[in-house]
Amino acid sequence: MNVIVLVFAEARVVIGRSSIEVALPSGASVAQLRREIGQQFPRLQSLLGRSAVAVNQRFADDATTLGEHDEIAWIPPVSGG
Amino acid sequence: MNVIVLVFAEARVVIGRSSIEVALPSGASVAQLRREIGQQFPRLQSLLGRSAVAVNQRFADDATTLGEHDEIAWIPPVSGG
Amino acid sequence: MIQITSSPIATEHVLRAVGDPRCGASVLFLGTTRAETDGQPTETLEYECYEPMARQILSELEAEARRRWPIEQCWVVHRVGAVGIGEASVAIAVSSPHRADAFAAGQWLIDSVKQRVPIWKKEISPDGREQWQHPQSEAERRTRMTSS
Amino acid sequence: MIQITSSPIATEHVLRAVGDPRCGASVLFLGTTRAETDGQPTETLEYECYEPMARQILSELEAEARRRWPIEQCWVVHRVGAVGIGEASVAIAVSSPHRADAFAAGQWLIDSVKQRVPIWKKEISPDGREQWQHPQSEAERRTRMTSS
Repeated sequence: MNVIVLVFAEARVVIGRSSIEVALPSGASVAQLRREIGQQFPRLQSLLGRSAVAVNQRFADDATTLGEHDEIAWIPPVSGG
Repeated sequence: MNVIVLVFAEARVVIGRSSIEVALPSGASVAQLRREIGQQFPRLQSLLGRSAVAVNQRFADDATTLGEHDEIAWIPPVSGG
Repeated sequence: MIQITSSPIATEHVLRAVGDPRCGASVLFLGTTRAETDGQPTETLEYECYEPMARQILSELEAEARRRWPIEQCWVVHRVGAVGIGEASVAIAVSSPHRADAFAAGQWLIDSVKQRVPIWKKEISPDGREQWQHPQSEAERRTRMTSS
Repeated sequence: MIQITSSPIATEHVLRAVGDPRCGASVLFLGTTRAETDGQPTETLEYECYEPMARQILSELEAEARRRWPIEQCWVVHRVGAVGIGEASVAIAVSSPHRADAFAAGQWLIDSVKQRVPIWKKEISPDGREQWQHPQSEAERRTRMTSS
Protein backbone atom coordinates (compact mmCIF):
# COMPACT_ATOMS: atom_id res chain seq x y z
CA MET A 1 0.00 0.00 0.00
CA ASN A 2 1.01 3.63 -0.41
CA VAL A 3 0.54 6.07 2.47
CA ILE A 4 0.75 9.84 2.43
CA VAL A 5 2.84 11.40 5.19
CA LEU A 6 2.52 15.11 5.99
CA VAL A 7 5.86 16.74 6.78
CA PHE A 8 6.57 19.99 8.61
CA ALA A 9 9.18 22.58 9.49
CA GLU A 10 12.80 21.56 8.85
CA ALA A 11 11.76 18.19 7.38
CA ARG A 12 9.42 19.95 4.95
CA VAL A 13 12.12 22.42 3.91
CA VAL A 14 14.84 19.80 3.41
CA ILE A 15 12.50 17.50 1.46
CA GLY A 16 11.04 20.43 -0.47
CA ARG A 17 7.45 19.18 -0.23
CA SER A 18 4.74 19.28 2.44
CA SER A 19 3.87 15.61 2.01
CA ILE A 20 5.57 12.43 0.81
CA GLU A 21 4.25 9.13 -0.47
CA VAL A 22 5.71 6.00 1.08
CA ALA A 23 5.26 2.42 -0.19
CA LEU A 24 4.72 -0.05 2.67
CA PRO A 25 3.51 -3.64 3.01
CA SER A 26 -0.17 -3.59 3.89
CA GLY A 27 -0.74 -3.53 7.67
CA ALA A 28 2.71 -2.04 8.25
CA SER A 29 3.49 -0.38 11.58
CA VAL A 30 4.75 3.07 12.50
CA ALA A 31 8.17 1.46 13.14
CA GLN A 32 8.28 0.20 9.53
CA LEU A 33 7.25 3.63 8.27
CA ARG A 34 10.10 5.22 10.24
CA ARG A 35 12.64 2.79 8.73
CA GLU A 36 11.37 3.43 5.23
CA ILE A 37 11.46 7.21 5.62
CA GLY A 38 14.94 7.01 7.13
CA GLN A 39 16.19 5.12 4.08
CA GLN A 40 14.60 7.59 1.68
CA PHE A 41 15.96 10.67 3.50
CA PRO A 42 19.25 9.73 5.19
CA ARG A 43 20.06 13.41 5.85
CA LEU A 44 17.01 13.60 8.09
CA GLN A 45 17.69 10.49 10.19
CA SER A 46 18.78 12.41 13.27
CA LEU A 47 15.70 14.66 13.14
CA LEU A 48 13.49 11.63 12.47
CA GLY A 49 14.87 9.87 15.55
CA ARG A 50 13.76 12.81 17.69
CA SER A 51 10.38 13.13 15.98
CA ALA A 52 6.95 11.77 16.79
CA VAL A 53 4.48 10.24 14.34
CA ALA A 54 0.80 11.14 14.46
CA VAL A 55 -1.96 8.99 13.00
CA ASN A 56 -5.32 10.65 12.48
CA GLN A 57 -4.14 13.66 14.50
CA ARG A 58 -3.07 11.65 17.55
CA PHE A 59 0.44 10.78 18.65
CA ALA A 60 1.06 7.11 17.80
CA ASP A 61 3.61 4.63 19.14
CA ASP A 62 5.83 2.40 17.00
CA ALA A 63 3.45 -0.56 17.23
CA THR A 64 0.47 1.28 15.72
CA THR A 65 -0.54 -0.26 12.41
CA LEU A 66 -1.28 1.92 9.42
CA GLY A 67 -3.98 1.88 6.77
CA GLU A 68 -4.01 3.53 3.37
CA HIS A 69 -6.64 6.07 4.40
CA ASP A 70 -5.05 7.15 7.67
CA GLU A 71 -3.90 10.76 8.01
CA ILE A 72 -0.25 10.31 8.89
CA ALA A 73 2.11 13.10 9.98
CA TRP A 74 5.78 13.31 10.80
CA ILE A 75 6.02 15.61 13.83
CA PRO A 76 9.52 17.03 14.45
CA PRO A 77 10.17 18.23 18.01
CA VAL A 78 7.71 21.06 18.60
CA SER A 79 8.67 24.63 19.45
CA GLY A 80 5.45 26.61 19.67
CA GLY A 81 4.56 29.10 22.37
CA MET B 1 2.27 65.95 74.33
CA ASN B 2 -0.66 65.58 71.93
CA VAL B 3 -0.31 63.35 68.90
CA ILE B 4 -2.58 63.09 65.87
CA VAL B 5 -3.55 59.56 64.83
CA LEU B 6 -5.01 58.88 61.39
CA VAL B 7 -7.83 56.32 61.43
CA PHE B 8 -9.23 54.24 58.56
CA ALA B 9 -12.03 51.96 57.45
CA GLU B 10 -14.22 50.55 60.23
CA ALA B 11 -12.33 52.49 62.91
CA ARG B 12 -12.89 55.72 60.99
CA VAL B 13 -16.59 55.00 60.55
CA VAL B 14 -17.22 54.03 64.19
CA ILE B 15 -15.28 57.04 65.49
CA GLY B 16 -16.85 59.33 62.90
CA ARG B 17 -13.61 61.16 62.11
CA SER B 18 -10.56 60.43 59.98
CA SER B 19 -8.12 61.44 62.72
CA ILE B 20 -8.08 61.66 66.52
CA GLU B 21 -5.95 63.61 68.95
CA VAL B 22 -4.46 61.64 71.84
CA ALA B 23 -2.75 63.11 74.93
CA LEU B 24 0.37 61.15 75.94
CA PRO B 25 3.35 61.70 78.24
CA SER B 26 6.26 62.99 76.18
CA GLY B 27 8.42 60.16 74.80
CA ALA B 28 5.51 57.69 75.07
CA SER B 29 5.67 54.41 73.14
CA VAL B 30 3.31 52.79 70.66
CA ALA B 31 2.22 50.45 73.47
CA GLN B 32 1.11 53.44 75.56
CA LEU B 33 -0.71 54.90 72.58
CA ARG B 34 -2.59 51.63 72.10
CA ARG B 35 -3.69 51.58 75.77
CA GLU B 36 -4.88 55.18 75.58
CA ILE B 37 -6.86 54.62 72.37
CA GLY B 38 -8.37 51.44 73.81
CA GLN B 39 -9.64 53.38 76.83
CA GLN B 40 -11.09 56.16 74.66
CA PHE B 41 -12.87 53.74 72.29
CA PRO B 42 -13.76 50.56 74.19
CA ARG B 43 -16.04 49.38 71.33
CA LEU B 44 -12.99 49.19 69.08
CA GLN B 45 -10.70 47.23 71.44
CA SER B 46 -11.02 43.98 69.50
CA LEU B 47 -10.26 45.68 66.18
CA LEU B 48 -7.39 47.61 67.80
CA GLY B 49 -5.88 44.36 69.08
CA ARG B 50 -5.74 43.05 65.52
CA SER B 51 -4.46 46.33 64.08
CA ALA B 52 -0.98 47.62 63.33
CA VAL B 53 0.35 51.08 64.06
CA ALA B 54 2.42 52.97 61.50
CA VAL B 55 4.79 55.81 62.35
CA ASN B 56 5.89 58.02 59.48
CA GLN B 57 4.39 55.55 57.00
CA ARG B 58 6.26 52.51 58.35
CA PHE B 59 4.86 49.69 60.46
CA ALA B 60 6.08 50.25 64.03
CA ASP B 61 6.40 47.83 66.95
CA ASP B 62 5.13 48.49 70.48
CA ALA B 63 8.52 49.75 71.71
CA THR B 64 8.77 52.56 69.16
CA THR B 65 8.72 55.96 70.88
CA LEU B 66 6.56 58.74 69.52
CA GLY B 67 7.15 62.44 68.98
CA GLU B 68 4.61 65.21 68.57
CA HIS B 69 5.48 65.69 64.88
CA ASP B 70 5.36 62.04 63.85
CA GLU B 71 2.72 60.96 61.32
CA ILE B 72 0.94 58.23 63.21
CA ALA B 73 -1.70 55.90 61.75
CA TRP B 74 -3.93 53.16 63.14
CA ILE B 75 -3.93 50.41 60.50
CA PRO B 76 -6.79 47.90 60.85
CA PRO B 77 -6.19 44.50 59.17
CA VAL B 78 -5.80 45.27 55.48
CA SER B 79 -8.03 43.86 52.74
CA GLY B 80 -6.83 45.36 49.47
CA GLY B 81 -6.33 43.48 46.24
CA MET C 1 5.57 51.63 38.21
CA ILE C 2 3.04 52.18 40.99
CA GLN C 3 -0.39 53.74 40.49
CA ILE C 4 -3.29 54.36 42.83
CA THR C 5 -6.30 55.63 40.94
CA SER C 6 -10.01 56.22 41.32
CA SER C 7 -10.55 55.72 37.56
CA PRO C 8 -11.17 52.36 35.88
CA ILE C 9 -7.84 50.57 35.33
CA ALA C 10 -6.70 50.79 31.69
CA THR C 11 -5.59 47.17 31.45
CA GLU C 12 -4.55 47.34 27.79
CA HIS C 13 -2.31 50.28 28.61
CA VAL C 14 -0.72 48.39 31.51
CA LEU C 15 -0.13 45.39 29.28
CA ARG C 16 1.46 47.49 26.55
CA ALA C 17 3.60 49.27 29.11
CA VAL C 18 5.26 46.05 30.30
CA GLY C 19 6.06 44.91 26.75
CA ASP C 20 9.84 44.88 26.35
CA PRO C 21 11.97 43.60 23.46
CA ARG C 22 14.26 41.84 25.98
CA CYS C 23 11.34 39.86 27.35
CA GLY C 24 9.70 36.72 26.05
CA ALA C 25 7.00 36.60 28.70
CA SER C 26 4.43 38.94 30.20
CA VAL C 27 2.01 37.98 32.95
CA LEU C 28 -0.97 40.15 33.87
CA PHE C 29 -3.10 39.52 36.93
CA LEU C 30 -6.48 41.22 37.37
CA GLY C 31 -8.37 41.10 40.63
CA THR C 32 -12.02 41.74 39.88
CA THR C 33 -15.17 42.20 41.94
CA ARG C 34 -17.15 38.99 42.22
CA ALA C 35 -20.95 38.98 42.18
CA GLU C 36 -20.91 36.77 45.29
CA THR C 37 -18.60 36.10 48.22
CA ASP C 38 -19.29 32.95 50.26
CA GLY C 39 -22.81 32.83 48.82
CA GLN C 40 -23.61 36.46 49.74
CA PRO C 41 -24.41 38.76 46.82
CA THR C 42 -22.24 41.84 46.40
CA GLU C 43 -23.51 44.98 44.69
CA THR C 44 -20.31 46.95 44.71
CA LEU C 45 -17.01 47.23 46.53
CA GLU C 46 -15.49 50.36 47.93
CA TYR C 47 -11.78 50.69 48.60
CA GLU C 48 -10.22 53.10 51.09
CA CYS C 49 -6.51 53.80 51.06
CA TYR C 50 -3.88 55.41 53.27
CA GLU C 51 -2.31 56.70 50.13
CA PRO C 52 1.19 57.95 50.99
CA MET C 53 1.96 54.80 52.98
CA ALA C 54 0.35 52.57 50.34
CA ARG C 55 2.61 54.14 47.69
CA GLN C 56 5.61 53.64 49.94
CA ILE C 57 4.85 49.95 50.55
CA LEU C 58 3.95 49.28 46.92
CA SER C 59 7.29 50.79 45.85
CA GLU C 60 9.08 48.56 48.34
CA LEU C 61 7.24 45.53 46.99
CA GLU C 62 8.23 46.42 43.43
CA ALA C 63 11.86 46.84 44.50
CA GLU C 64 11.81 43.51 46.35
CA ALA C 65 10.27 41.73 43.33
CA ARG C 66 13.01 43.18 41.12
CA ARG C 67 15.66 41.92 43.54
CA ARG C 68 14.18 38.41 43.68
CA TRP C 69 13.37 37.84 40.00
CA PRO C 70 14.97 39.10 36.77
CA ILE C 71 11.96 41.10 35.68
CA GLU C 72 12.32 43.99 33.27
CA GLN C 73 9.01 45.81 33.65
CA CYS C 74 6.67 45.84 36.61
CA TRP C 75 3.36 47.64 37.07
CA VAL C 76 1.09 47.57 40.10
CA VAL C 77 -2.13 49.54 39.81
CA HIS C 78 -4.72 49.63 42.61
CA ARG C 79 -8.07 51.26 42.26
CA VAL C 80 -9.76 53.14 45.13
CA GLY C 81 -13.34 54.27 45.62
CA ALA C 82 -16.33 52.37 44.25
CA VAL C 83 -15.64 49.38 41.98
CA GLY C 84 -18.57 47.65 40.27
CA ILE C 85 -19.08 43.92 39.64
CA GLY C 86 -16.62 42.57 37.09
CA GLU C 87 -14.37 45.63 37.22
CA ALA C 88 -10.72 45.35 38.20
CA SER C 89 -9.68 46.57 41.63
CA VAL C 90 -6.05 45.64 41.07
CA ALA C 91 -3.81 44.98 38.07
CA ILE C 92 -0.32 43.55 38.30
CA ALA C 93 1.82 43.10 35.21
CA VAL C 94 5.40 41.92 34.91
CA SER C 95 7.59 41.02 31.98
CA SER C 96 10.68 38.87 32.09
CA PRO C 97 12.98 37.07 29.66
CA HIS C 98 11.70 33.76 31.07
CA ARG C 99 8.14 32.93 31.85
CA ALA C 100 8.61 31.10 35.16
CA ASP C 101 10.01 34.32 36.66
CA ALA C 102 7.09 36.38 35.35
CA PHE C 103 4.56 33.97 36.90
CA ALA C 104 6.43 33.77 40.23
CA ALA C 105 6.89 37.53 40.54
CA GLY C 106 3.27 38.25 39.59
CA GLN C 107 1.91 35.79 42.12
CA TRP C 108 4.22 37.01 44.89
CA LEU C 109 3.23 40.62 44.19
CA ILE C 110 -0.51 40.05 44.47
CA ASP C 111 -0.07 37.91 47.60
CA SER C 112 2.04 40.69 49.15
CA VAL C 113 -0.35 43.47 48.13
CA LYS C 114 -3.13 41.64 49.95
CA GLN C 115 -1.03 41.19 53.08
CA ARG C 116 0.93 44.39 53.47
CA VAL C 117 -0.57 47.43 51.73
CA PRO C 118 -2.84 49.75 53.80
CA ILE C 119 -5.93 49.47 51.64
CA TRP C 120 -9.33 48.36 52.91
CA LYS C 121 -12.34 46.92 51.17
CA LYS C 122 -15.99 47.49 52.08
CA GLU C 123 -18.59 45.15 50.61
CA ILE C 124 -21.96 46.69 49.89
CA SER C 125 -24.80 44.21 49.35
CA PRO C 126 -27.84 44.85 47.13
CA ASP C 127 -29.95 45.67 50.23
CA GLY C 128 -27.49 48.41 51.19
CA ARG C 129 -25.71 46.63 54.05
CA GLU C 130 -22.07 47.66 54.31
CA GLN C 131 -19.34 45.49 55.74
CA TRP C 132 -15.72 46.49 56.14
CA GLN C 133 -13.37 43.61 55.50
CA HIS C 134 -10.87 43.24 58.34
CA PRO C 135 -9.55 39.67 58.35
CA GLN C 136 -9.82 38.23 61.85
CA SER C 137 -6.66 36.22 62.33
CA GLU C 138 -3.61 34.77 60.71
CA ALA C 139 -5.64 31.66 59.87
CA GLU C 140 -8.35 33.78 58.27
CA ARG C 141 -5.71 35.84 56.54
CA ARG C 142 -4.25 32.65 55.06
CA THR C 143 -7.73 31.78 53.83
CA ARG C 144 -8.01 35.20 52.24
CA MET C 145 -4.67 34.68 50.54
CA THR C 146 -6.17 31.81 48.61
CA SER C 147 -9.33 33.73 47.77
CA SER C 148 -9.73 35.89 44.66
CA MET D 1 -11.89 28.76 23.55
CA ILE D 2 -9.13 27.84 21.12
CA GLN D 3 -7.91 30.09 18.30
CA ILE D 4 -5.14 29.73 15.75
CA THR D 5 -4.71 32.91 13.78
CA SER D 6 -2.35 34.64 11.38
CA SER D 7 -3.52 38.08 12.58
CA PRO D 8 -2.06 39.95 15.55
CA ILE D 9 -3.58 38.67 18.77
CA ALA D 10 -6.23 41.04 20.17
CA THR D 11 -5.08 40.80 23.77
CA GLU D 12 -7.64 43.24 25.13
CA HIS D 13 -10.41 41.19 23.55
CA VAL D 14 -9.05 37.99 25.09
CA LEU D 15 -8.86 39.65 28.48
CA ARG D 16 -12.43 40.94 28.26
CA ALA D 17 -13.62 37.54 27.11
CA VAL D 18 -12.41 35.77 30.25
CA GLY D 19 -14.02 38.32 32.58
CA ASP D 20 -16.75 36.56 34.54
CA PRO D 21 -18.88 37.85 37.44
CA ARG D 22 -18.26 34.58 39.30
CA CYS D 23 -14.49 35.11 39.14
CA GLY D 24 -12.29 37.26 41.33
CA ALA D 25 -9.11 36.56 39.39
CA SER D 26 -7.95 36.64 35.78
CA VAL D 27 -4.45 35.72 34.65
CA LEU D 28 -3.19 36.52 31.16
CA PHE D 29 0.09 35.18 29.82
CA LEU D 30 1.64 36.62 26.66
CA GLY D 31 4.57 34.97 24.94
CA THR D 32 6.34 37.61 22.85
CA THR D 33 9.22 37.62 20.39
CA ARG D 34 12.48 38.63 22.02
CA ALA D 35 15.04 40.80 20.23
CA GLU D 36 17.75 38.29 21.23
CA THR D 37 17.98 34.60 22.06
CA ASP D 38 21.15 33.44 23.80
CA GLY D 39 22.91 36.59 22.60
CA GLN D 40 21.90 36.09 18.94
CA PRO D 41 19.75 38.88 17.46
CA THR D 42 16.36 37.86 16.06
CA GLU D 43 14.67 39.87 13.31
CA THR D 44 11.41 37.97 13.19
CA LEU D 45 9.89 34.61 14.06
CA GLU D 46 7.81 32.46 11.80
CA TYR D 47 5.43 29.83 13.11
CA GLU D 48 4.25 26.79 11.16
CA CYS D 49 1.33 24.73 12.39
CA TYR D 50 -0.27 21.35 11.70
CA GLU D 51 -3.58 23.02 12.24
CA PRO D 52 -6.23 20.30 12.65
CA MET D 53 -4.04 18.38 15.09
CA ALA D 54 -2.99 21.56 16.90
CA ARG D 55 -6.67 22.44 17.40
CA GLN D 56 -7.34 18.93 18.65
CA ILE D 57 -4.50 19.00 21.20
CA LEU D 58 -5.28 22.55 22.33
CA SER D 59 -8.89 21.52 22.97
CA GLU D 60 -7.67 18.56 25.00
CA LEU D 61 -5.39 20.84 27.03
CA GLU D 62 -8.29 23.21 27.73
CA ALA D 63 -10.45 20.28 28.84
CA GLU D 64 -7.69 18.93 31.06
CA ALA D 65 -7.11 22.36 32.65
CA ARG D 66 -10.84 22.62 33.38
CA ARG D 67 -10.75 19.19 35.03
CA ARG D 68 -7.75 20.04 37.19
CA TRP D 69 -8.67 23.58 38.30
CA PRO D 70 -12.02 25.31 38.94
CA ILE D 71 -11.59 27.80 36.11
CA GLU D 72 -14.61 29.46 34.54
CA GLN D 73 -13.20 30.90 31.34
CA CYS D 74 -10.19 29.74 29.37
CA TRP D 75 -8.73 31.13 26.14
CA VAL D 76 -5.69 29.87 24.27
CA VAL D 77 -4.73 31.82 21.15
CA HIS D 78 -1.67 30.92 19.07
CA ARG D 79 -0.48 33.00 16.17
CA VAL D 80 1.02 31.47 13.02
CA GLY D 81 3.07 33.00 10.21
CA ALA D 82 5.48 35.90 10.74
CA VAL D 83 5.57 37.52 14.18
CA GLY D 84 7.70 40.66 14.67
CA ILE D 85 9.80 41.61 17.72
CA GLY D 86 7.66 42.44 20.73
CA GLU D 87 4.50 40.94 19.23
CA ALA D 88 2.65 38.11 20.95
CA SER D 89 2.90 34.63 19.48
CA VAL D 90 0.69 33.11 22.15
CA ALA D 91 -1.91 34.39 24.61
CA ILE D 92 -3.38 32.32 27.42
CA ALA D 93 -6.07 33.73 29.69
CA VAL D 94 -7.98 32.04 32.48
CA SER D 95 -10.38 33.29 35.10
CA SER D 96 -11.22 31.60 38.34
CA PRO D 97 -12.96 32.42 41.61
CA HIS D 98 -9.58 32.13 43.37
CA ARG D 99 -6.31 33.47 42.12
CA ALA D 100 -4.04 30.54 42.96
CA ASP D 101 -6.05 28.38 40.54
CA ALA D 102 -5.84 30.99 37.78
CA PHE D 103 -2.06 31.22 38.13
CA ALA D 104 -1.60 27.43 38.27
CA ALA D 105 -3.83 26.74 35.28
CA GLY D 106 -2.24 29.50 33.20
CA GLN D 107 1.26 28.26 33.90
CA TRP D 108 0.36 24.63 33.22
CA LEU D 109 -1.32 25.60 29.94
CA ILE D 110 1.68 27.47 28.53
CA ASP D 111 4.08 24.71 29.66
CA SER D 112 1.86 22.14 27.95
CA VAL D 113 1.44 24.18 24.76
CA LYS D 114 5.22 24.30 24.44
CA GLN D 115 5.56 20.56 24.94
CA ARG D 116 2.64 19.03 23.12
CA VAL D 117 1.15 21.16 20.36
CA PRO D 118 2.38 20.60 16.76
CA ILE D 119 3.61 24.13 16.10
CA TRP D 120 7.16 24.99 15.04
CA LYS D 121 9.14 28.20 15.25
CA LYS D 122 11.73 29.43 12.79
CA GLU D 123 14.08 32.20 13.89
CA ILE D 124 15.18 34.62 11.19
CA SER D 125 18.23 36.74 12.04
CA PRO D 126 18.84 40.26 10.65
CA ASP D 127 21.33 38.83 8.11
CA GLY D 128 18.62 36.53 6.75
CA ARG D 129 19.77 33.24 8.29
CA GLU D 130 16.84 30.95 9.10
CA GLN D 131 16.89 28.34 11.85
CA TRP D 132 14.07 25.96 12.63
CA GLN D 133 13.76 25.32 16.36
CA HIS D 134 13.65 21.58 17.05
CA PRO D 135 14.74 21.01 20.65
CA GLN D 136 17.45 18.35 20.75
CA SER D 137 16.68 16.30 23.82
CA GLU D 138 14.67 16.04 26.98
CA ALA D 139 17.35 18.03 28.79
CA GLU D 140 17.18 20.75 26.16
CA ARG D 141 13.41 20.61 26.23
CA ARG D 142 13.48 21.18 29.97
CA THR D 143 15.70 24.19 29.36
CA ARG D 144 13.21 25.49 26.82
CA MET D 145 10.40 25.04 29.33
CA THR D 146 12.07 27.59 31.56
CA SER D 147 12.74 29.96 28.68
CA SER D 148 10.25 32.59 27.55
